[in-house]
Amino acid sequence: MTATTAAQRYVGVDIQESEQNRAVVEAIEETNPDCTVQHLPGLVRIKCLGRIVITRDSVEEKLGRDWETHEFQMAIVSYFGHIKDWDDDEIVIAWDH
Amino acid sequence: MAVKSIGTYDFPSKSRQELYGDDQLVHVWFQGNPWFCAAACYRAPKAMLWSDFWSQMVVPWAEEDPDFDPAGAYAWTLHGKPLTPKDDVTLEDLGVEHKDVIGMRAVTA
Amino acid sequence: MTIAPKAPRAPKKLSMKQRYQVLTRDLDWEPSYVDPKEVFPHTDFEGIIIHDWAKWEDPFRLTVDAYCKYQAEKDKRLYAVLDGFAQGQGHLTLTDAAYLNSMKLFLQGVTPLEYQAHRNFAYLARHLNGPGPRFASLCQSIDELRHTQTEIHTLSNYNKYYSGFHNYQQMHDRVWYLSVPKSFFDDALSAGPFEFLIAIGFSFEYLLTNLLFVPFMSGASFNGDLPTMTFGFSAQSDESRHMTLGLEAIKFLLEQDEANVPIVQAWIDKWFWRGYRVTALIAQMLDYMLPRKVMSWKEAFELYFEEQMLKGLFADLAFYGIKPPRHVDDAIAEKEILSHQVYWTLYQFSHAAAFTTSVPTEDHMKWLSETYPETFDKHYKAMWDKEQENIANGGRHFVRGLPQLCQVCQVPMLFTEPGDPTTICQRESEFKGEKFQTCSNGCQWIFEREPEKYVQAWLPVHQIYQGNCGGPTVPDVLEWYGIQDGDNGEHLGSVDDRNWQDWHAGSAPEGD
Amino acid sequence: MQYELRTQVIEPKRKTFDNLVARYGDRPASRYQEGSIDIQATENFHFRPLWAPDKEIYDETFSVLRLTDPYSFLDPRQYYYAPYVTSRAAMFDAFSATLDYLEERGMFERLPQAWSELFQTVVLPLRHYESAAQMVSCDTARFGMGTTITQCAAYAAFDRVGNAQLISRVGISLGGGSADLLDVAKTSWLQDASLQPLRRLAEELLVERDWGRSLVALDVADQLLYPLLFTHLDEVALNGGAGSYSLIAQHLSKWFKDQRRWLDALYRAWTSDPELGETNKVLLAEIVEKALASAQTAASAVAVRADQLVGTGSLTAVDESAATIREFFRALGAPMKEKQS
Repeated sequence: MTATTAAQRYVGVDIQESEQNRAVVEAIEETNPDCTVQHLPGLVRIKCLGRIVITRDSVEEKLGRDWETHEFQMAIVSYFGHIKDWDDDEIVIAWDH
Repeated sequence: MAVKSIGTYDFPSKSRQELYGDDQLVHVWFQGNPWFCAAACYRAPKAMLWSDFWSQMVVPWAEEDPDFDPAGAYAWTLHGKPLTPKDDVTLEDLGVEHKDVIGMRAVTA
Repeated sequence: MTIAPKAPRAPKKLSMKQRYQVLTRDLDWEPSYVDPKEVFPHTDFEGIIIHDWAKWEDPFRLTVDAYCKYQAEKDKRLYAVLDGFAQGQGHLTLTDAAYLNSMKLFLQGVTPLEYQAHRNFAYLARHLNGPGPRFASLCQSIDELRHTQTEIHTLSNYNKYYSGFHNYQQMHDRVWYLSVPKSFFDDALSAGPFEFLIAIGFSFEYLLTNLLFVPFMSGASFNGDLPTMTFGFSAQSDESRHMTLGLEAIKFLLEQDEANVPIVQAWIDKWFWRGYRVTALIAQMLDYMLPRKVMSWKEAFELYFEEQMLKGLFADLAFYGIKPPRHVDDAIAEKEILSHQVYWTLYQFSHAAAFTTSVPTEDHMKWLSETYPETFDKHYKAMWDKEQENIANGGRHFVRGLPQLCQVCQVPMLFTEPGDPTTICQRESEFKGEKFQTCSNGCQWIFEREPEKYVQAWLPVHQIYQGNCGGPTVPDVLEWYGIQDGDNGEHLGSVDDRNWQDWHAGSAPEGD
Repeated sequence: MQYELRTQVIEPKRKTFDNLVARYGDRPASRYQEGSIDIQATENFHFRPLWAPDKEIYDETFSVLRLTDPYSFLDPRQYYYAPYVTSRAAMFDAFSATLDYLEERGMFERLPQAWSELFQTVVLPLRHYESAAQMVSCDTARFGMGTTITQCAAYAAFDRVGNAQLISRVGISLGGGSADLLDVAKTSWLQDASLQPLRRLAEELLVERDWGRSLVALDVADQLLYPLLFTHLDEVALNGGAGSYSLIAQHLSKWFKDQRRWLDALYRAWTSDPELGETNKVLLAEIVEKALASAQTAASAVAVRADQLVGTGSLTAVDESAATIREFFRALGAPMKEKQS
């Protein structure tokens, strides 16, 4: 296996395509400007080199209401990478090594 | 290596020969013929004559292939070696054991 | 959305992490009235060494109240979709009745696995020493029950109109092709708690989950099956928690003691191959059973396995000295042939199955040729051409006999030698004087590692010949399976096909 | 996509799954039935468990308490997952509303000292008891026979963590937002004389390998503790100016009522089994008597402490509950002893 660092490998998250989740997708795009967004049947795949961060502030801004990070569970279909952190303010998906 | 378990872990095979009485399981693998996705498995008496095994078991299975020729020439293998079946010899005497795989291949001229 | 929570009270609030710690992790104490070892009697025998259960990290930090709130909301949405679809005769807007073959396979083959997972995550929720992993396991246990039930409730509506769904539990316990998934999970349930964690928590729920489920759900979405898509995506949102548990589990074991590394590696090797063999059913479903294709098996495998897992995950695990699964190269080498071989097998044995099959249409074959340029025309098209001729002459390829099965994966011995798609792979091992055949290097390696286990396999073909499956003839066995007329055989002209034609007669499609 | 209006009425070909037709006749089945009956695998298990080679993966001999047909037991609440979580979401909503109210009005600070101490030294340590109860319930969820029983146990297991968390949240509120009181409560659980018989009981449940025995023994302990703490003391609290204790207690006593429904139904199923009923009655009498002995010791120690702190009648309440339990099982035909020895 060729040695790569965590920053050189993609992580990603699949989000169910729906009216309610659009704001979440937009927020992720804005927080992670280098990500690529792909639309598949029924879902949106966002991937990014190294890490993806979902912040409470950015989602709340797009939604125009309060949003707690637990609510992300209503949107997520799958992911690849490692959920390194899931706290009040942000969710981080990244590889460790 | 052996399994790791709490207590003795030793069970008889659920397919062992004694469960079939005087019979045994025999596989026929029609090599080079993709029509049949896998080898066939039969339950056959150890004392069954090859001719009966052929006409009562192998042919009814193989003739479902429209290109099968029951009168054709076939090369046989058992235990990785060529096998020369004889009509009046029993499976047991041909050396066929429980769960053996008999290879069968059409010989093209 | 009515479940927006209140803003946090400003003063004195514990963070999510602290709150989780207090509400979940702090509940344990060291027993003194009984021997602590007797409280957890199953965590020693596998050889795994844990120095400190407190090192377990659980990023989800979900508490019971939040869990119930979000899960209730998810189910409210899901059941609303199910009710609406049923009331509006939504099944008529599927692409075709044949689409439901994939869902029949799902209910018969996958739903009972969700249930098995439910029961055994309850076992972990009892038998792991750490409160963190116990709570995560308990959440997963009831999630898996949710999946079992939402799948049954989703497909219950199709059961009212279509064949093949009506007796799925009994079929799972009895029918030959369903012994593949059943024996896979029985293998995991009969293992110790750590092996189960790696087998299902990691290998199944992380390594292979996207490959297994995402194509299914996208397929449903593409073929007008809104309820399945909805339950699927809804279940997947739980799955992301399960993936985290699986990944956390492996990292935890690897970090606890170096001696765990070879044990974990062997489990990864075993369970990758075990799981991969079960995905053979998904491969044919993607390439053959879906009337409208989403993606090919090859694409799915490359994306969800090679790209995400080999290039992503295993590069990460290399840090611990973990290598990609043994025999992974054999799996990669099969990606352009697997689905064709498996569907060809199901096609010729579908008279003894609770789904129907058909020769691919001309358009479908064109798609297969284009999607599999290296293999389809070369190896498989000729067989379908021959079968079409056979049908024209009044035949239909149903094998008159029973197939040889692999002792480990229990799939008919249909797989071919690595690098040679024309020669069936036959491996043989001997244990206590008895011969045991396996379909591949992977299955042979698994057998030889634990022969004491695999000699117990309840192989359907062998059981039929022992007289344990209703009787000696095919009709006897089918009756014992609970298969009714219309469940099995050729799709064209089948009960479902005829009903479908009747229901759509006179309603000319208006655009597509 | 087709948009034409379909006027055709399509008659269903089937009303439900075959197993339900065989059990209940050819009529539509409920979601509870479809999601619960006959779901557990019953035959042709492939491998014996490495940790119990003498057992099958699902095996009725995991307990001495058995049913001829496991599905003769049905959950009277008809919980499958969706109604279960929906009901619990509502319970937690109600609890959060109570807690918010108590916090907003500073009710915990106004609590009489004795009641505050009761919370700290008696109620808060029970989060550990609930944690043990979760594990006992998980044993049934895995090793029990038949989905209708194991499903109830799985939800009960989740409820017990829920109860532990609910109690913990009371502790955090009582501690003004910090977890300090929970640490104190843990020390009480480990050291206070009044709690040691209960801790011993909890630990002994964790080494009982027969899920039926541990489930019944846990329930016997619950049947002494819950009425004592959340019904009897609730009354005392209302009379003693400790309204906030009552407001908290109602949630736990409501839960316990819900929990009783499936357990009482299970006792009825065990004792009315056409073939095993008589055996089960004898077994239940033996298990309940033994469980009562240690549960009464444990609950009485708690009761004595409660009486020291806030009032009277707790010991009597425990004795009354014990008598009620005996009466309940006697009514089911279990040969209970006439009087406690």
